[in-house]
Amino acid sequence: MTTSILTYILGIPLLAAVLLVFVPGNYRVIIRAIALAATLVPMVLAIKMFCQFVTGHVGYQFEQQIPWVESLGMSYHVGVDGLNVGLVLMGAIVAFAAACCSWEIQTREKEFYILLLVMTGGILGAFASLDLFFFYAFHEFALVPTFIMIGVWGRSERKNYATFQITIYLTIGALLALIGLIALYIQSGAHTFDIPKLVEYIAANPLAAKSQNFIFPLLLFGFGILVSLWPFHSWAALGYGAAPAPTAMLHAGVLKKFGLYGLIRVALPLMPQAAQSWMQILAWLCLGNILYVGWVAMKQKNLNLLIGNSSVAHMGFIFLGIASLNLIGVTGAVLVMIAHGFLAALTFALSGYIYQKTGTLQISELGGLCRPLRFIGVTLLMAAMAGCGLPGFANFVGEVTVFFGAWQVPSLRVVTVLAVWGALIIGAVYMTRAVRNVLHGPVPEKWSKLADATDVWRKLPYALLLVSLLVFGFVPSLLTDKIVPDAKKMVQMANPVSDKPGAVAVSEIPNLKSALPN
Amino acid sequence: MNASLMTLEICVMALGTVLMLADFWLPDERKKFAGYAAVAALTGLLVISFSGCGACSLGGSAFNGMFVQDGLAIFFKRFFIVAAILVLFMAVEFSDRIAGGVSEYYSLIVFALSGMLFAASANDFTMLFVAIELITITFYILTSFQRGRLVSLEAGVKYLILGALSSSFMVFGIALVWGTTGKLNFNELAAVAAQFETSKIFLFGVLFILVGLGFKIAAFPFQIWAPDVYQGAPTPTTAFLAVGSKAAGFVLLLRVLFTAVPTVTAHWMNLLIVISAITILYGNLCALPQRNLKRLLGYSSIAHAGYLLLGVAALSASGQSALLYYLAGYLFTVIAAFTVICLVTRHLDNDDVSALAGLNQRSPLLASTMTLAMASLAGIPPLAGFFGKFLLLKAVLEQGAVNPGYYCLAFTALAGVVISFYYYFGVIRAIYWSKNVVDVSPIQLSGPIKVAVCICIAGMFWLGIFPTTALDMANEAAKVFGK
Amino acid sequence: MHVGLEQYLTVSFLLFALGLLGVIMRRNLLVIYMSLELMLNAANLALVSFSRFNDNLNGQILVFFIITVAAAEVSVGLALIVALYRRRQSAHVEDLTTMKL
Amino acid sequence: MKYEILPWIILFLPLLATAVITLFTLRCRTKSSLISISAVVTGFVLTIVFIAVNGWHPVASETAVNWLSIGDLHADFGLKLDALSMMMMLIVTGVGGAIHIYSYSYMDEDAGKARFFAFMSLFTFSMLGIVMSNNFLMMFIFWELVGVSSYLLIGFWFEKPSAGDAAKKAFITNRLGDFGFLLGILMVWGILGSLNFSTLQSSIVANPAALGTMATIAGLLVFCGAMGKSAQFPLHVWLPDAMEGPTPVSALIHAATMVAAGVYMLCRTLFLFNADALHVIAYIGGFTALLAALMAVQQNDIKRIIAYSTLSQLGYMVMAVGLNGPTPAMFHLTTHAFFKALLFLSAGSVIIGMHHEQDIWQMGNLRKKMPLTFWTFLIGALALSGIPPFSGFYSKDSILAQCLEEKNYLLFGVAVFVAGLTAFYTFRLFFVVFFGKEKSDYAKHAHESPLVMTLPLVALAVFAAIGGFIGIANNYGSQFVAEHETLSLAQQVLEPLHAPVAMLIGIGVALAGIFLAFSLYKNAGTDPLPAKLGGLATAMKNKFYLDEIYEATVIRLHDLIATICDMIDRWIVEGACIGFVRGGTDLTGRALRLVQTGNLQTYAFLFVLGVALVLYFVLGK
Repeated sequence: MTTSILTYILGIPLLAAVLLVFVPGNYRVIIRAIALAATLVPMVLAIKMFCQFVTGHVGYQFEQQIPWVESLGMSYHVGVDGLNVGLVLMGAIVAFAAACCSWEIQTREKEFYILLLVMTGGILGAFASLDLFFFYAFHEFALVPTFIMIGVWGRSERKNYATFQITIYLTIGALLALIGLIALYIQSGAHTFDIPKLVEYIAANPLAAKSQNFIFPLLLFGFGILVSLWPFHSWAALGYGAAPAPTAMLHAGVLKKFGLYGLIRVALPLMPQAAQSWMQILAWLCLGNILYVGWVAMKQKNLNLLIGNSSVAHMGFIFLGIASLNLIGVTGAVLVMIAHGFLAALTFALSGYIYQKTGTLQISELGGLCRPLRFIGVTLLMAAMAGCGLPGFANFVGEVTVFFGAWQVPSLRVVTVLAVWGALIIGAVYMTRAVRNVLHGPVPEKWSKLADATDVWRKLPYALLLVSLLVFGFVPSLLTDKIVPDAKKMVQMANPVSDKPGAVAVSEIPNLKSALPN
Repeated sequence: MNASLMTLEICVMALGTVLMLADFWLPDERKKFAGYAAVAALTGLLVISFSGCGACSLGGSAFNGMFVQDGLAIFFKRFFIVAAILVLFMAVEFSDRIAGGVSEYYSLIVFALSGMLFAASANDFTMLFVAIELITITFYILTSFQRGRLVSLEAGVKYLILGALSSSFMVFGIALVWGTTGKLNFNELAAVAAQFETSKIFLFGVLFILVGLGFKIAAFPFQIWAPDVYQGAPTPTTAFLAVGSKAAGFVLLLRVLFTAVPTVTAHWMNLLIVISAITILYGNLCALPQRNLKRLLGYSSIAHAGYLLLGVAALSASGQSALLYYLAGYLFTVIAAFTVICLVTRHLDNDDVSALAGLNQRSPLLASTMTLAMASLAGIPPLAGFFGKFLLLKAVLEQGAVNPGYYCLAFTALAGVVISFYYYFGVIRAIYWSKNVVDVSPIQLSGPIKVAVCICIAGMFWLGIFPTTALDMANEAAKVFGK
Repeated sequence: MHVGLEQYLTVSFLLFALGLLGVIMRRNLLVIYMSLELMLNAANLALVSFSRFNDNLNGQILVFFIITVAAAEVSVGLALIVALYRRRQSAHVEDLTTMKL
Repeated sequence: MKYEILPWIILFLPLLATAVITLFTLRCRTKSSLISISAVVTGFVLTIVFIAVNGWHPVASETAVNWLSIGDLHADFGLKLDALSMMMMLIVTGVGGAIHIYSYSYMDEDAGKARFFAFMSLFTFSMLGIVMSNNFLMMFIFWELVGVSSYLLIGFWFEKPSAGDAAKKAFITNRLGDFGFLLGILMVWGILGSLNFSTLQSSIVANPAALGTMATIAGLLVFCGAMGKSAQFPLHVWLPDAMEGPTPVSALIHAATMVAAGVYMLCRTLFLFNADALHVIAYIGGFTALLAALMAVQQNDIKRIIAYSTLSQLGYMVMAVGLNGPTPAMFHLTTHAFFKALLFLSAGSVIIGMHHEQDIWQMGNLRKKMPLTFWTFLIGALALSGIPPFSGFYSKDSILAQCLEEKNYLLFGVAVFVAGLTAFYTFRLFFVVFFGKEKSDYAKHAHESPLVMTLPLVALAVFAAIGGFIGIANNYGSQFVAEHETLSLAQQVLEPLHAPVAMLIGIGVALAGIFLAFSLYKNAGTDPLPAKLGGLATAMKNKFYLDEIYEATVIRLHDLIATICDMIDRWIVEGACIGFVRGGTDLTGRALRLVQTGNLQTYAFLFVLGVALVLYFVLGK
């Protein structure tokens, strides 16, 4: 089999990282150039792949499989279908943007860029892998640089505590998931870590309810912790508050989605019965994210903490989409994953810029920044608007789709109503509050001379992310058409014919609906 | 009987003697070369053991069954030789800190190695006892070799007393086992063991033997000596202790449990589960507040004994092979760590974590080595530690169906790993971002030690990224218990 | 009375226990070390008596091994303790607590 | 439908303008403003062309491209072009165009002129989107966009704290409405399975009980959206504050178009509402009209007075809809767009003349200084007060007639009373500003505004005057009433005679109001009313303390909850749980290592203890 484009996408950053090891630390320009190139190329390739992706075709594309440890049924197996093609694209774009934003790093650049590239490679690998072992290992591989980056280049005075907490939390989450995955491998009896094979095998002979009920919670909470599912969220805001912008961009934007992707890719289709029984709980937990964390966000005095909390709150919508367990909801969840990836990256990049210039993110000290920082201000304003689900940005499409999906499940109506409240009101409140206090109002004397991002290189990352948000916001079908077929397959597996929440809602629609022209 | 099976052992013995004699006519400034010579010789033996030529790589038994040459034995012999080679590299670097008798130090290492080689093939309680004592007694000397330093002596004495205590327990155990069954040979014992399962004296004896072995691998509740001895002993000794002696303990443990008294072992599932769980927790928890590097690694070695016991507790072929695989990774990781410590603390009298401050400026190679070692111990892909832990967990979870206790064990191991992240990252932090960097003088590395370090790094990555070969070897070795 | 295996074993158990007590209770390294030897010899006694009563000589062979090894151990051990004494001017275990926690 | 492309062009021209301005011409102010103006004017022309070609009722009235289609969720990006939407397009582009032109010189000395026009175009785009969209989701999208563009425009002078706060308030209040709106949409979709207006209409016509028990709730939820945008009680609080924005903004958004969106939406989705829902709507409308009128009586800020009158007029329209009178409602909406925009722009020109002084008690006797403004304002005022033959008279009269027709005498009474109040406060303003003596130096040196500003005034004045009988009602009638006969010009002029009672009473109270205002404020130097009314006056002045009430209840409550959550997060989740686990682990570690006393004897003892332990574990049982 020829080398898949995916292999290049995830290989180039890793190779570049190895290469950087041998570049002397004082060749700053070269190091930076290599890092940029090593993220730019994968981005271009990812876009190319996204365009070449055959829309509407069920199953994996750009596949490549190299046997690794036959005795355990492990193999290096990459490929994309509708569910992860968008994620890979998003990851590649965010990675490049993060590399661009890394100019804020002044000390130990070499180490930083190495870690950045490692993280990038790991992330892309995790999303591209179709082998459970690699799927997990790549994620773990990308996780560790995060800790180190926060620890070394982190900001606030609480950075050590933040590093400690994020490390412990994420490790626990990852290991829980690992145990779940191993148990899955063992109890499925398929003797393979290959996801497609596993799916086939289990579709043929499903897991026993007992083992499902043992494994599913492990995966749910393991992955949930990685995605800061309430009440395991407190690491997120803290960590992002302390993290250097590029790290926060990559983690909050992309790496965090791994858990959700894992739930959709592995947990739901392989353990349908357990999923059915757990989804109600998940739905209520996601309210914890949407409402509770939203309220917490309102109270934040520090811009980064606010953004961090809001990103945690947004995870709630994805969980809601997953919990609805129907085509619309899951598609919406994937949409939000992608949209929020861009958004989180954008907001953290901007706050990073502001921090770089002002040296503080205390909201009380900022104000009126729209005047001195025209470009940044406007971008931040738009980001905030996207954050409270404004149409035109990809987030809106995702969230609205999630709501429609969740509404289809009668038992989730209440949750949906509250979630809509969280999306429309709470989000609006803290976002507008932030805008009001950071961008609007009179400019303090000390900030009146701040330098705006003027040259192209400085503007590029922000523009890139903003444009991506807008493109997918205006033409969501670019994504949905790709997602829907595979999401449909996944949902069918997750809804064994016996009981089907989606079906209830459908049957409830009067049959004249079918006669209507859609 | 064919003594040709013992080629390796005999060669090693000879080497040891030669080294000892070499002390007479080697001028002091040439002593280094003795060490390198030993390395070269052992490398040769290693190559032979792999090449398959010579009797040392074919199966069979000698001394009417006391000494077996099977997959397990060969696996461990290679393992021990590699360990000895790497330790010798370190010892050469360390030699300037030894008052006198450098080449004795080398030779003692080599003698200890021979003891380990015998242990690898021991298939009889007599052989087991002799091999263990050969190892232990040499280690008494190796531990207290820096006669100038009180800590070294203290460590020596502590090791001596507790070691002797444990061996007396073992001997008594052997006596009881032999007295009840009349068998010393493992295979013969296995044949009759079933009918003695109920005899308390027999079980007494077996347990006493396990006490002795548990002491070697520093498993709870016999772990108490490890931190002090690790801290006090000269660094190369500590490294060899952590790898060689522990591995020797494990190979004998495996032999006793799975060859000599398999039927009894089957009943001790819970005992093993509990022991490995507590060992893991004890090691990791005590390591948390630890500031002294070697002591830290001492505690972490206890924790790792616990992880390795997962493989034993699993009572399954996959568990045993996972154990072997994990040991292999552990070899490179730990020796890498100790090599770095040995080089960093050359001019310091204390080996506190703070000694690593600013290492990344002093010597990037060492800094990255230490980082990788810690990462591998913590179990981070793509390093050896990760795949090893993965296999162990897998082995344990496989048994979950048999006994839910295994799930608890898995979660305990998980907790242990999480805790360990904390202190391993503490070490990494000390390297990269400690506040007060006192000494930034670059560390000069001799060529050979660079080689050694690179071998360790290569080993960590090799086992992490291309596990197939090693895994097959481990599976091959574990087949011994299949029959 | 007839002296049988039980009696021998009891004695060896007693020896072993005595040695153990000595190790735990006595403060002087040398005495501790002697108690250890006592324990070893308890084992020897057990072995010898076993081989005598099961008339099987393997045990006595093992005893020889043990005695030899013990000798080696003693030589090393005493050397060590003497070295320590030289340096510390004491052979009391309380003085050996520089490394702790 | 011929020239199907035209509507698309009309819709997207303003967006294009926004894009071009923000991306390229943000630096040069004139160019940007011209781009934006030309965009909207072209839109106006094209709309006329399109109507001329297709007439008011094109055969196939919809054109759509698929936007989003996931399983049962199917949302088009579609346009619906019938009399209703095309009329609104005319208003948006026409009145909007006038305002654009006016702003050209109004914003002349403002540094952010380019930005201003970018926002204006964005707003025009969103507004056009609302009126043209053919399904709920599209409408909701543009609904939100309108909200945000008004947010931007209100907060245009973002350095003023008050402006920032006002913008925030407007946005969030609107969001409250949208919350209900979205839920309504979800509910309707959940039951009927479609978002397209025509489809929904047909399915409800086919089976009136399709919505079942949910009908009322769904209707009211959708109405929430209208409450937010059209500032109906209790969501009206944002509108007066919105006056922080530049005057043209107030004219465009908070008089002519955006606030009308709610009413428009109600008429567009009228088929959803059952009797009960309509009742609630009617009463809310009536109440808003009354409340706002009362508040308006005691305001002193020229723009705020007009803002409150806008509120009460919106109340009128909503009430009309509630009384099954979409035609009168839309009719009033249209005329109101003319004369209210006129009033605002005149006020704007006054404000410019007064160098941004907005307190009417600083003005006076301006009719000498600014004759043109004076006349246009007068026309606007007469129209607003409903004096024949001005446009306001006809539309308001049709609403009164509707009340009688529905036999809802309570609301009729309210409507009449409000009509009187309207006339009163309008002319209070009028007399205080244009008559009497100058009350400040600004007033002395006031000057007439340039032609570019006055021209739109004249244009709007013309329509405000004749708007009542140029066939506007016809179009709406043809839209809503199945068998509707088109009236000739004469018939239209005499239309009110069909409901003489309503007409006479309406004119009567209006005249009474004017007379009262004349007698009170002819030469008043200060406001005599507080003395007469006492407490009531202060209550009116302070908007019946509604803002304060909200401040004390809603906002406080939310803050309280937020604080509690924050506390829980900080102390319980992070402090207690995590702290406990962490501290516990650490403590255990420290405790455990105490075992390592370093004393050989202890070690030996523990060793033996361990042996005993193991022995017990295995053999003990």
